[in-house]
Amino acid sequence: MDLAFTPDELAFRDEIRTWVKANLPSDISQKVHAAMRLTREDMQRWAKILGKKGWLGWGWPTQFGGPGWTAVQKHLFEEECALAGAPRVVPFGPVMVAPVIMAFGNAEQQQRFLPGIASGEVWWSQGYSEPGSGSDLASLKTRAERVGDKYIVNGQKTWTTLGQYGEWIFCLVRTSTEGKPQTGISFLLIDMKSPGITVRPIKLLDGECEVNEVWFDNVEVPAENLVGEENKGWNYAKHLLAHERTNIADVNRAKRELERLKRIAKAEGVYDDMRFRDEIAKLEVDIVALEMLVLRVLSAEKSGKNSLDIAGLLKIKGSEIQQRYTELMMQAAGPFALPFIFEAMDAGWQGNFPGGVVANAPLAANYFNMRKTTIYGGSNEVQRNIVAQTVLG
Amino acid sequence: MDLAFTPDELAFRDEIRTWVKANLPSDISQKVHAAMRLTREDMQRWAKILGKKGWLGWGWPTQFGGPGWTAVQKHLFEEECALAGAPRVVPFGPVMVAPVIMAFGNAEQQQRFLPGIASGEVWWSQGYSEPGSGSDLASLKTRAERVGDKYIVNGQKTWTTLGQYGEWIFCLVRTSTEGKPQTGISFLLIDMKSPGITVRPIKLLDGECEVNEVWFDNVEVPAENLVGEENKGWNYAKHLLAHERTNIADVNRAKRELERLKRIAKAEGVYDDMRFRDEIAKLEVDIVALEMLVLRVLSAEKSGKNSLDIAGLLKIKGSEIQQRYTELMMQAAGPFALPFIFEAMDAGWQGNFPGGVVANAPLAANYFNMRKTTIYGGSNEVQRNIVAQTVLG
Amino acid sequence: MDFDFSDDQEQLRDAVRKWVDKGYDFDRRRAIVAAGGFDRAAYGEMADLGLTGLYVSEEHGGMGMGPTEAMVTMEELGRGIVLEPLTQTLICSATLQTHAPAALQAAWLPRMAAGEAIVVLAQQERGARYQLNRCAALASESGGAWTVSGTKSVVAVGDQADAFVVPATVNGQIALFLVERNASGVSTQAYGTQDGSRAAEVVMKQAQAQLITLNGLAALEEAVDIGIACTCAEAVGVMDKTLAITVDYMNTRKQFGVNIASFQALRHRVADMKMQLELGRSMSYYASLKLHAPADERRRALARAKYQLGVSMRFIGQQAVQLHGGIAVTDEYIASHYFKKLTQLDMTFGDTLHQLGEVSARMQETAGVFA
Amino acid sequence: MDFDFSDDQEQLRDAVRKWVDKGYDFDRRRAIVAAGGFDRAAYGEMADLGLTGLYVSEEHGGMGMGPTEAMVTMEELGRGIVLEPLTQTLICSATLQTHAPAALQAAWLPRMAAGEAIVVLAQQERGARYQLNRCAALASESGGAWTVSGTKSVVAVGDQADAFVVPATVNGQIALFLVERNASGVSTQAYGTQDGSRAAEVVMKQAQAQLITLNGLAALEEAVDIGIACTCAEAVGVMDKTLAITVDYMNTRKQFGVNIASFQALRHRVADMKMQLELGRSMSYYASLKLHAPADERRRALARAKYQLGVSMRFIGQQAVQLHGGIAVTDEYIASHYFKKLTQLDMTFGDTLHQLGEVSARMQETAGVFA
Repeated sequence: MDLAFTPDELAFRDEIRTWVKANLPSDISQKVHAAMRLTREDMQRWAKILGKKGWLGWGWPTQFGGPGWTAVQKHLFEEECALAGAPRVVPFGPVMVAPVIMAFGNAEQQQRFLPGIASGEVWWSQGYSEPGSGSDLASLKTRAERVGDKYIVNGQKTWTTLGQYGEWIFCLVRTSTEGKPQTGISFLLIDMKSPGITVRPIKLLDGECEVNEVWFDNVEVPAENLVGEENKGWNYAKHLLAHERTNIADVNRAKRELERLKRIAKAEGVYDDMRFRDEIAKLEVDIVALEMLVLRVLSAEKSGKNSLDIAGLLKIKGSEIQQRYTELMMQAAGPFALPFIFEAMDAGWQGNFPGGVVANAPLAANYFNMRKTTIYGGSNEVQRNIVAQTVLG
Repeated sequence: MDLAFTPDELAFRDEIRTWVKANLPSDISQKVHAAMRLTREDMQRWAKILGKKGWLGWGWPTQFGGPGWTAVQKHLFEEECALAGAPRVVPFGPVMVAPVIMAFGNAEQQQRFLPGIASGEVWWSQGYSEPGSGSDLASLKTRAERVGDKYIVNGQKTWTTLGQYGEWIFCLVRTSTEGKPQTGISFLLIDMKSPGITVRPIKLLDGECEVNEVWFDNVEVPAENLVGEENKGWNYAKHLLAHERTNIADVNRAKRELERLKRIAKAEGVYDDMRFRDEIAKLEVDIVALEMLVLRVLSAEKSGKNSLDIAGLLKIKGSEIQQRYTELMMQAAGPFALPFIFEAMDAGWQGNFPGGVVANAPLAANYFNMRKTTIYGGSNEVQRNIVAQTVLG
Repeated sequence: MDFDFSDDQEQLRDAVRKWVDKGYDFDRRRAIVAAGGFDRAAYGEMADLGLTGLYVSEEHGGMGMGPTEAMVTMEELGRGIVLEPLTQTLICSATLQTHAPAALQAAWLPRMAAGEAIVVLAQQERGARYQLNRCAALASESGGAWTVSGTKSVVAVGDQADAFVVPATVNGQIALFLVERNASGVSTQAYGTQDGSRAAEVVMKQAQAQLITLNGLAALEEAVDIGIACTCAEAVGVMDKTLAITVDYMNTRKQFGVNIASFQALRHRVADMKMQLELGRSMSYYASLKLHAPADERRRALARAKYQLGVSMRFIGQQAVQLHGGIAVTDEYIASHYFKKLTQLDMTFGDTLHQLGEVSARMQETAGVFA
Repeated sequence: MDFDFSDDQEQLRDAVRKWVDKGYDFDRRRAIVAAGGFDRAAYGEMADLGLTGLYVSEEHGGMGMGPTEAMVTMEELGRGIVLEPLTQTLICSATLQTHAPAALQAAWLPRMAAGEAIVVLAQQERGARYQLNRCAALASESGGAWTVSGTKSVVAVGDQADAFVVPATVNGQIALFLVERNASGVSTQAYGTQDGSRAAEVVMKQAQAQLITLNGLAALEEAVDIGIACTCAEAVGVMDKTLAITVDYMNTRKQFGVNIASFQALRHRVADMKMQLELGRSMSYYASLKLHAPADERRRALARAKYQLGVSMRFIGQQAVQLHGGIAVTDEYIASHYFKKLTQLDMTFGDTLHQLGEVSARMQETAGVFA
């Protein structure tokens, strides 16, 4: 038992830290540290910098051009990026579809799609959720009918994160209505420029358009874009979920944001108010406990012993922590978090921010935005079902 | 809308207050205020004092010798008794079985049983729960078989509060196994001196024997002791539950105990510790809110308008408050609540109490004891089912 | 002890509810938000109902009603998450009527009652957070005429109001003044707030002012307590509707082949929401019924009430979103607007932690509704 | 970064678990509680396993092990809610070994390791609550010999121990002493505690004492941090078993014709218990692994850990009782004893609110496991 990282791991971390410091554009990290609005260009600029270094697919094995890092190394990389104020990598390409293509795609698909993902050139979106299929994803209805060497896709996806920027989208589609709902689902890669696709951004309660509805109206998709076998898509999607283990907790971002919370509390004069400070202290313990939980999972992965089946716990606690720090930031500013000025979240806005400092501008919006975290990615209610199943049978 | 009681109500309260002050034995009230152990004699002494005044059946209508008070008057009576440190009246006779006998018993039963209840002479117990029938009371199995002019009772009851003192017991027994479980249940009055009855006290986690198991082995019960009709007992029991409306919240006791909590916190030096004091403050708001809820129910009963179907809320909140004040009392003493000396809870114990003041002796025991409140009388989970049903259908 | 509403009060409730349902639907509200968060015409309709004169004596053209009627009204406005700040009107009309010289009353109250003049409280300062006894704005007198200098933040409809009730310090003591928006030296900067309503920064540079009272801190505390009672009642309306919307959704939305209302874990959450609603409603009654109590007792009661409502609003708002799922975080769907309203109301007139501090500081040996 | 246990550690765990399962079953424990809450024979069996010498160097006849082995051991003892206070032995052996003069070490450590001598920490005073820097006991020196006067409360097995590690004040500074129970001027009053174990008041009147260290506060904080780490580990064992008992019961107990484990609201409660268990286990690791960190860092970490364990213990203990229903409030059934143990552990070495204060006071700009 040892809490410290090994000398090799520490050396690796230093290498990452040095590189990130040298390569992360400061205009971007400043926005991240201040929770200001990021543009598509911001996100893609950082993705391409990582891609050029070969680190955009930081979880990839070497055979596909990835760095072949261990679980601990991946964690350290994510931590260094988060603490330095790098934007979160949009995960749909490198983290979500790529592992499926690697595991279940054919060689042609791998050669065709992986390079564009690894370089950050191609923006991928995810087409899972539908209006009627939230927690009950298997009930999805978007149809893909095989006609000759094509699929004809009809239906609607929703909650497609940043889908307005998407160039390709990977979708779960129904190719059969026989048997259990899970058995008739296939995994399809679709060019978003195909005729018949309509994308409509959804404005959310924080005023941003982070997600979209995507309609498919007789969209023709070449059959070669089917990953793996027809009707086996549900298994591939589950495989993909297994790749979201520790990152789902987002503990590195939480550590960064806790520091920001403390700065805000100081600026607003409540850091030394015992009542408010106690709330920060509780959150601090939560974050340390979550980090220990993450490290335990990493250790188990490293040794292959004492494997821990607690992804559900990471999701629940991680999301609750995200909600809590945004809530406390807002409460720290109190009445001076009430002004809600869309433009003030653009870095460099020169307006005269009312009632406080411009740093307060994102506080309420961030709080509102984070309500999603206990809903998406398998709602926390679904996660509790899963955890209970592991404990109670 | 008016928060104040009417002049008549206030005059009534003063009358009660004066009488209680003059008639409640101080040795008893001192025990209650200090949460020391009450003997059977203590409880019965106070019951008989009330009985002599005609107030032991304080909820009874005049036709059965009760005072015929309004809902508000009953509440004020209960409040004055609680604040003065009167023991809680053991409810099984005057509050639980008597209303059933009044509503569904025949004239002979009323004449035979009510006087002994009203005077406090006869100690009644309740025989509802069984080892296999807790929240699912309708699954009870204790059989009563009609043979000639008798019932032969076989089975087991449990959690019979203070059953070791009981002289009579009212039981729900199964007289039929046909139809839904609820339809085959009858309401039977049983002399606890009958041959074949065995009572075994159950020691609880606080070291006290507050409840009992009661076995029935071919116990003969005259058929005239059946209340109402055979197989209709479930309805009568439900009627009885409807008589437990506001009292279930126990808000008057909570007010008294909040004062005691403040005294303990002062004695232990934590009343001015902001962290601990805040916990008291939160509890204080809880108690005021609960009292307002109770008053709203009373007002609705008084006017017959805006009726409120919130007995479940009163049970949930009331029980949580009881648990909370006992927990805070224990935490106030902290390490000095660890000693656990059975005899020290007898008033007047002359031992040298370790680590603190004798007033600390009941703190842990009270905390342990109060864990029952969210379990009994319809567990809080069952109450939430009921509340949800009223809201969601 | 009687919590029934009189027939007059029920009629008032019906009238306000009818206006909200028919006259202030979600589409109109959305349009008002888009147009800046305040609509003088809607305010005028509230005046037509008599609401702006609710607290104004009949002598001054008002209805001469009391806290119960204000509570009934605010609940109904809450149910429709109405943007126009009647709370401010109630605060300022009560304050002027209780504390201002007769001439000032005569000049303003009739116009306020008629909805012609809007007067709002401008008390918040950057350095004071929720503390009423901190006031950097200064007032000075010269030849019987007062001027006020200072900056007040997040003032409701600050660029639309006709005048402000402003605390400012005189010789180390807080006094209350009336400052007209058009007075020279007054400038405003307006913006939208979280819940879609409108506020402004108000900067006063030697602005002409009229003295309301030199005993300003007591009057200000009273004013804010009136505001708290209104906010509690409004919160009850918002929560009541939020729960109703959630219940409707749960009885419609299907997952795994059944209505989500059938899942026990969610049902228990709804039971807990109902608990918070009824505790909140109880404490809203308590708040309004204690408004006329002696200052100490009133302060203690109002802090308790706002604390409870803060707890209730947070739980109901957050859980309503969670029980809905994704739909509730869209701007399109009404639930998100109720959630945002609850969030903002918690931070109005002192949030939960602030009120906990007030309750804690004001604890006595006894406790209970009548203590 | 590695949280696997070595083979030796796993063997230690197996050995302790086997003893607890076979040698310390519920019947034996019940008999020990009835006989006063401490059994020297059982303590001897722990010594035979080497546990009493776990922290004692091999030179002094011990096993020379560290915090991880102590953690493993305490978890297993917690699983069996063992009454005999190994935590005290670990605290005092570590304290003597780190801070006492060589002669004192040589006199006591071999006997402690062998289980022949029991030494416990006697630090708690009526006026100090959980504060370690308040100490009314006084020590004085005369001709090279020390005496201590004062009263220490709730001292584990205080009437059975052979000696006490006692903080006492010298010239306004806290120093640590060893006081033998048989020394003249020492008297004890024993009693049972909530969880069925044994404690005593220890009164010292000019009792002969041997100086351990004049730098007593730092040593005492270190000692209590060792105690906190042991308590955290013990709590993990108690919680782990509590959850297991609850799960077994839920999969057996039928209501409404089905196992209560099938009710979603209860299932989610179990998921929350699992969460608290794993957070607690994580922080117990953290506590033990930070025991050798510099004092500031150690204090911060141990306070965080005990805070988390306090939250976890309260939730798991209370919910275990609730999920069982009535059976769990009976003395007969084992769950009530686990619940009481958790209650007592929370109030040992500083309860949740106390630890929150410590965490709050020690916050820095950064946070995280390594900060």
